[in-house]
Amino acid sequence: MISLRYSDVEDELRASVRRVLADRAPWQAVLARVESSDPYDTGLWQTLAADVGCAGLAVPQDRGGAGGSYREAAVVAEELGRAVAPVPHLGAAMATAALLSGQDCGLLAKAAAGEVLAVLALPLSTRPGAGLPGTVTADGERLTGAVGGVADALPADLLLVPANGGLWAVSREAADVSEVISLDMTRPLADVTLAGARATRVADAAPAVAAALLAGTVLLASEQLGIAEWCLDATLAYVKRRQQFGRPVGSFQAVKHRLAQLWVAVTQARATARYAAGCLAEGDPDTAVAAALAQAHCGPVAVQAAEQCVQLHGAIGFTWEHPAHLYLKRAKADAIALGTAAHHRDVLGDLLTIDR
Amino acid sequence: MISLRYSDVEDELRASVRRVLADRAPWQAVLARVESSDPYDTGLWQTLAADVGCAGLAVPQDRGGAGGSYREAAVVAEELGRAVAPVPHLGAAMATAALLSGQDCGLLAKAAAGEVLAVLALPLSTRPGAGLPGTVTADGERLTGAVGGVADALPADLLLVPANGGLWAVSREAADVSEVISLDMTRPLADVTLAGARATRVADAAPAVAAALLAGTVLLASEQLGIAEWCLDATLAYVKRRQQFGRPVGSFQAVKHRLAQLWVAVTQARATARYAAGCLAEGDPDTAVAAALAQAHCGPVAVQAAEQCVQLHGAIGFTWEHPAHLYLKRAKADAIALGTAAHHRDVLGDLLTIDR
Amino acid sequence: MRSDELVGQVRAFLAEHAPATTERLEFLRARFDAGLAWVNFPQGLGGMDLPRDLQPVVDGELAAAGAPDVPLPRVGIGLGMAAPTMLRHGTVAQLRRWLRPLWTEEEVWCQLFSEPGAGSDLASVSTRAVREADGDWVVDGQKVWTSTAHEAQWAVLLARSDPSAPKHEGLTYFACDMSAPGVEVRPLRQITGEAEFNEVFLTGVRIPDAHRIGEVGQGWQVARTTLMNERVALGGDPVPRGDGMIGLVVRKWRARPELRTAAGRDALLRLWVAAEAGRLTAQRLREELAAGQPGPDGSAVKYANSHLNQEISGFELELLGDEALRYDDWTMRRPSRRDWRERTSGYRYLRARANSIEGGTSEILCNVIAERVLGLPREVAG
Amino acid sequence: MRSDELVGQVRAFLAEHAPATTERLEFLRARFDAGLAWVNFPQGLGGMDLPRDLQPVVDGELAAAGAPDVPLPRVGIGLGMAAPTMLRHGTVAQLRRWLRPLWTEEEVWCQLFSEPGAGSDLASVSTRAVREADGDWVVDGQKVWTSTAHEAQWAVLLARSDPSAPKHEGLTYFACDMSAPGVEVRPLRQITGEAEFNEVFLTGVRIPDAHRIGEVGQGWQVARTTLMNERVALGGDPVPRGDGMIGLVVRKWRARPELRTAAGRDALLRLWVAAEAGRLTAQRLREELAAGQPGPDGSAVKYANSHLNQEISGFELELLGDEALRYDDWTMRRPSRRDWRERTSGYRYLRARANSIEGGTSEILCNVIAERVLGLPREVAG
Repeated sequence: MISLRYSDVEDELRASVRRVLADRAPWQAVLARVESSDPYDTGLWQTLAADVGCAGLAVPQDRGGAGGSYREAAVVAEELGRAVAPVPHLGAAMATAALLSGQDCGLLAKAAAGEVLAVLALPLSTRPGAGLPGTVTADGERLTGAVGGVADALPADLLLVPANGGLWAVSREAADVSEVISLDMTRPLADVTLAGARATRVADAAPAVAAALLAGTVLLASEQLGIAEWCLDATLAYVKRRQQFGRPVGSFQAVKHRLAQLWVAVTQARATARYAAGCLAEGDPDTAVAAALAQAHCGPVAVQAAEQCVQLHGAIGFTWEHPAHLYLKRAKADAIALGTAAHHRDVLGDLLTIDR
Repeated sequence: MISLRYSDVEDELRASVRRVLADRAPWQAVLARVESSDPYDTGLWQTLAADVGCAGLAVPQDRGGAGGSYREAAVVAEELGRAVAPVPHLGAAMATAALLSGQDCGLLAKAAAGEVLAVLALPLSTRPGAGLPGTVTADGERLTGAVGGVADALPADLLLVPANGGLWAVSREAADVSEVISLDMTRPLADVTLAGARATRVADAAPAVAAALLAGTVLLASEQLGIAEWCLDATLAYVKRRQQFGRPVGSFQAVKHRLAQLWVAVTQARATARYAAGCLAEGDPDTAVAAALAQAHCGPVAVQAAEQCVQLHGAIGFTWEHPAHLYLKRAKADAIALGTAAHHRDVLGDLLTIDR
Repeated sequence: MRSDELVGQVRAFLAEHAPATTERLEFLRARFDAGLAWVNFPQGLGGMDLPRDLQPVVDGELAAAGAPDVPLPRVGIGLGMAAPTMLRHGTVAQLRRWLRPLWTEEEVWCQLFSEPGAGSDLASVSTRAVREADGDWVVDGQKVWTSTAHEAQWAVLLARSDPSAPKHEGLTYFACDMSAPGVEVRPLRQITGEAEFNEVFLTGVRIPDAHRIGEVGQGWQVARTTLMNERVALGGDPVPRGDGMIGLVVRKWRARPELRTAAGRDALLRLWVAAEAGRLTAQRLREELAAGQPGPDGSAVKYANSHLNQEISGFELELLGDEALRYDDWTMRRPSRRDWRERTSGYRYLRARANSIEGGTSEILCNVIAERVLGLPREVAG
Repeated sequence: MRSDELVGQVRAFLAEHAPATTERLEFLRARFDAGLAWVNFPQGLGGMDLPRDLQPVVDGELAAAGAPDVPLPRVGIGLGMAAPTMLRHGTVAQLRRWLRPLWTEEEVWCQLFSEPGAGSDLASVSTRAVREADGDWVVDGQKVWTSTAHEAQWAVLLARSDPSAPKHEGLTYFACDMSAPGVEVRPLRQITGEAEFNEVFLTGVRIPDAHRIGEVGQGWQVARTTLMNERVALGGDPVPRGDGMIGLVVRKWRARPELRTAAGRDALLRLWVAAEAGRLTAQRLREELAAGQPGPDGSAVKYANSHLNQEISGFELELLGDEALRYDDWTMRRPSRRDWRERTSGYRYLRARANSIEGGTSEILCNVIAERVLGLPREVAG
């Protein structure tokens, strides 16, 4: 049976990551960064990926990784969601999953060590199971075409591009990567254009992309859990402090009940996210169901938590100088990333033979 | 523009009907009756249909009616819903609408005068637009077949049965009408079986049934409004009176907010029900949209109101000796009668060209 | 004790008490005496002071050997609520007297807590317990919403022993013999038609002081133990995926293509997601409990389950349409067992309305979560 | 006056002030002086003491003749809130001074009510108004959440004139000249990126006593008139079917078959039903008002509309998918006009979050409905 608890090792990992993030990425720093010319915190990512070892958690030691598992990677995703940290962890994790599915050409070890940031060149909104995009074609070892709305491509060293049935590694310098004005400023997208870019084939596209999307949906659920947790905690702290009508806002029963209901939803999100991570880590046959379930549940919970966070902060939560909007935008973008909840319900229906 | 207000005449009609119902059908009487061998109050129906003139409201004076309109008929439906009165008004109104669409053979005048109770032999769950059932066939002037789950057939004098493209009048005595144990005890259904029953053709089936279903959906929305109004009023009265923790239950903010939200929903239900009745009364080209809208909105509101009524009454609302369950059962049965809200949304999508 | 050692003990027990040749009650009594009833209970009281998560090891071995079941629903109040309460607050003499017949089902228990004027505000019960000169008690009052009272030998009873004390301090908790003179049980018919619950009238009922559980005036603290266990019990054990109310509706969906619509499929899948999320949450809670990390109590699971049951059963009716307009039986009767699977969709819908009332209304559960879990300020002075 | 007589008056006015040859401002001033601005206002103050539902007759005639519009959104606070407040509580001299330029847009108004510490609990404002020996006032404090403050000539201002009085009795209401020394307006950037609202700092701002509206200490009563009108204004006039946020999404659905799913269609139709029900409710409310049967105030319409806008805009993003992940412009700027139709889906979603906060939070509106409409007991002492 998949354990749904956090192990001691996972708790320790969480504590390390949270310490680094508290030090390096308080929300004021995140807010300042997202409007700067350098929206990703590559230094912070370097620390997390290489020093803390986050980049290689899901990679076995014999392939250059930390020999952890997706359970631990999910804990990291939860903390990164909690901090809306502007680091390319999702893109990196998906690329690593793609490389793991192929024959190792040395690249996996470098990615796992945090030496090279590889990112899968797919739109963030890609729906698992929807088939590979055909917008890039390979002519020999030269790629031409475009992929729009790619997450984490801006700070990448290497892009992994599906084309003609293969997955190709292209150096960032060989591609035109232009930043998109993004709803989620903490994970800005980029449009990638390739004009005869030199590329190396690293894997078959179909299994690599499928593995990447599966890992992505599982980790995204933990990120969404982290977002929801922060929003609930921040709202609780605020309503306990904020006084109106001579009493804390958090003493009003309607507010209390909404937060109790949100807590129930977050508690459920934790169980589904843990289950998905556990299944993926153990290669459980239920992983596809677990991943779709986690996305169908955690996406809406994160949005609900962020919306309540704005609402219960009142006017202050609607201002730029309060962190709530960073979470709202991340939550709403995440609800679209890798398929909406409605899409994942549809997938579940197929997996469970709840026929049309 | 369709007026959404109640006219003075309508207010007076409402007052008369409410007086009769308060006198003849308090909930204790309704509860006692539904378990008796005579679940319909035919005496009360006689008073309403003939004396108050409710049966002929939608029938022009030159065809034997009261020359009122569906606006007034909707007011009566609202009051009857408010009392969950065990009278066959819905069946009667649908039959009258069916007869209005055909050539008058004297029957319409009798039905309008409350002298004859004619009822359309269709399952209560019939979805408008779903096509005529083919379960009864005519051989000359003899009908054979069965129709299950017909509302208001038990007290009927005459059944109007669609068969072979015609609408046929069959005397109640010529049919086997057996009572069904029904979820809504205040409107028990019956299974109708015909074995070569003698019949008279009174109209073409298709336009007659379409007219009946349209009138039925419109009047049902007002009935649902009445149910919701009673549930809200009864709940308000109870939570103002009931003390727990040394204060009225209705002073707790979570309860107050839910009732405020319910009031908003009921207020909206009133607007949609009035609009549908007004459109039908005036033969407005928007009637089909208005009817589907009213069903899509009022059905769920009545259920919501009845469920909240049970919940906010606590344990007492779950007991047989409290009227809440009569409303809950009527509301839930009404949500299925003549198509669910989901069905009516689907219909609306087609009417509004919100394509699949 | 390791799990394989425990298996050895169970097998030794089975060797002495072969299920095939041992009479049911005799088997159950022997099982209790062997400490295999609830392994987490103390030695001599049906258990062996083992961790609770070893119980499935025992149950699995016994089931495999064809041992008789203990039908949990019928003894739910005794097993789920009275037993943990007396374990925490009762005397050894009380435990020895009551636990074994409770567990073997020889004595059914019920709960005399709620009153017409004390529902959510349970601490305001007004049933009086007056102490006589001989130290025993005489109880007068009316209780409601009492399941299994008509078949119970014993009741846990909350009564006001000191009307002059503040309301939480004037209560005392008793075990009441339901066959004592002055106890009258009347069926309370419900919206489903049946009488699952009762009104209980107590008129001059004598209760020996030896049947008092906990100190005089400490009844509220004792009752809270019962209530917390009630919510855990009503929250229910995790069921396998595809079981329960959602499984029933999914099976109908699969079996009857004519019911399917595109919008209905998404609605059903929403419910499936909610049910599975709830199921995993209950499983996670149980893991935390087994690991000795008691998370917040069962209130959250109970809260979520009641609303889920209500939504699923409401959906079932709209899915079935025509068929849902028919009911099976409005006759006033005692439910012989609560097998909701065999009743109509309408029964499930109506019965589910009580889920958010019985065992603490959803409103009270939200207060509990907000105040005890989230630390939000108390509002209710009561 | 009958509607055809009114048409005659409008035509006579048009004959004297041909829209084609009359300068805009001159035309508007003349229209005001002719009593055709708001026919329900008193004679001499832009109206003719006619029922409010005759205004569309005037507007229709003028529009048909090509007369200049009064762009309502920009003057919303003046027209929708300040004007009805001063009509009820102001002196004739004040009305004569302020109404015409307010209506012609020569003078824009804003509202200085909310403060960092006084949001929902508006009666706890702490901005001080101290009376000088000459009878005039000096005001100090900070206001927030103030739209159009940067382009306003005047503000309605709620300030505490007597800190020793109970909080609802120590307030006084003023008109504040925004060009007076000591008034500083700073843009307040919002989650949309733009600065639609402002913070306003008041430092030793002198206000003549002639600009006080209502009695000293009666500020709360005057402010309530403003707030009720604000909710009516934010609730919005009924729009034609198919307009507004829902119309925009329906048009996208129709135009882009690739976005359609079965579940999405039902979700969209749910929103359409909610929007249409809300629209008809607003229309019914207006009919009742026109018939002199004022129903419950605009709180219900405002409440329903804000949540509907939030749901529709949230749905739009999930419908659009990929495209919704792109934003148009995060630049901090003043919105020149609030045309949400031309912005991205993300802008609509983010801007709609404010709908349930501005002009009374949804929580406050629910309290208002529960207490003033449903007669439930007050809970808030404040």
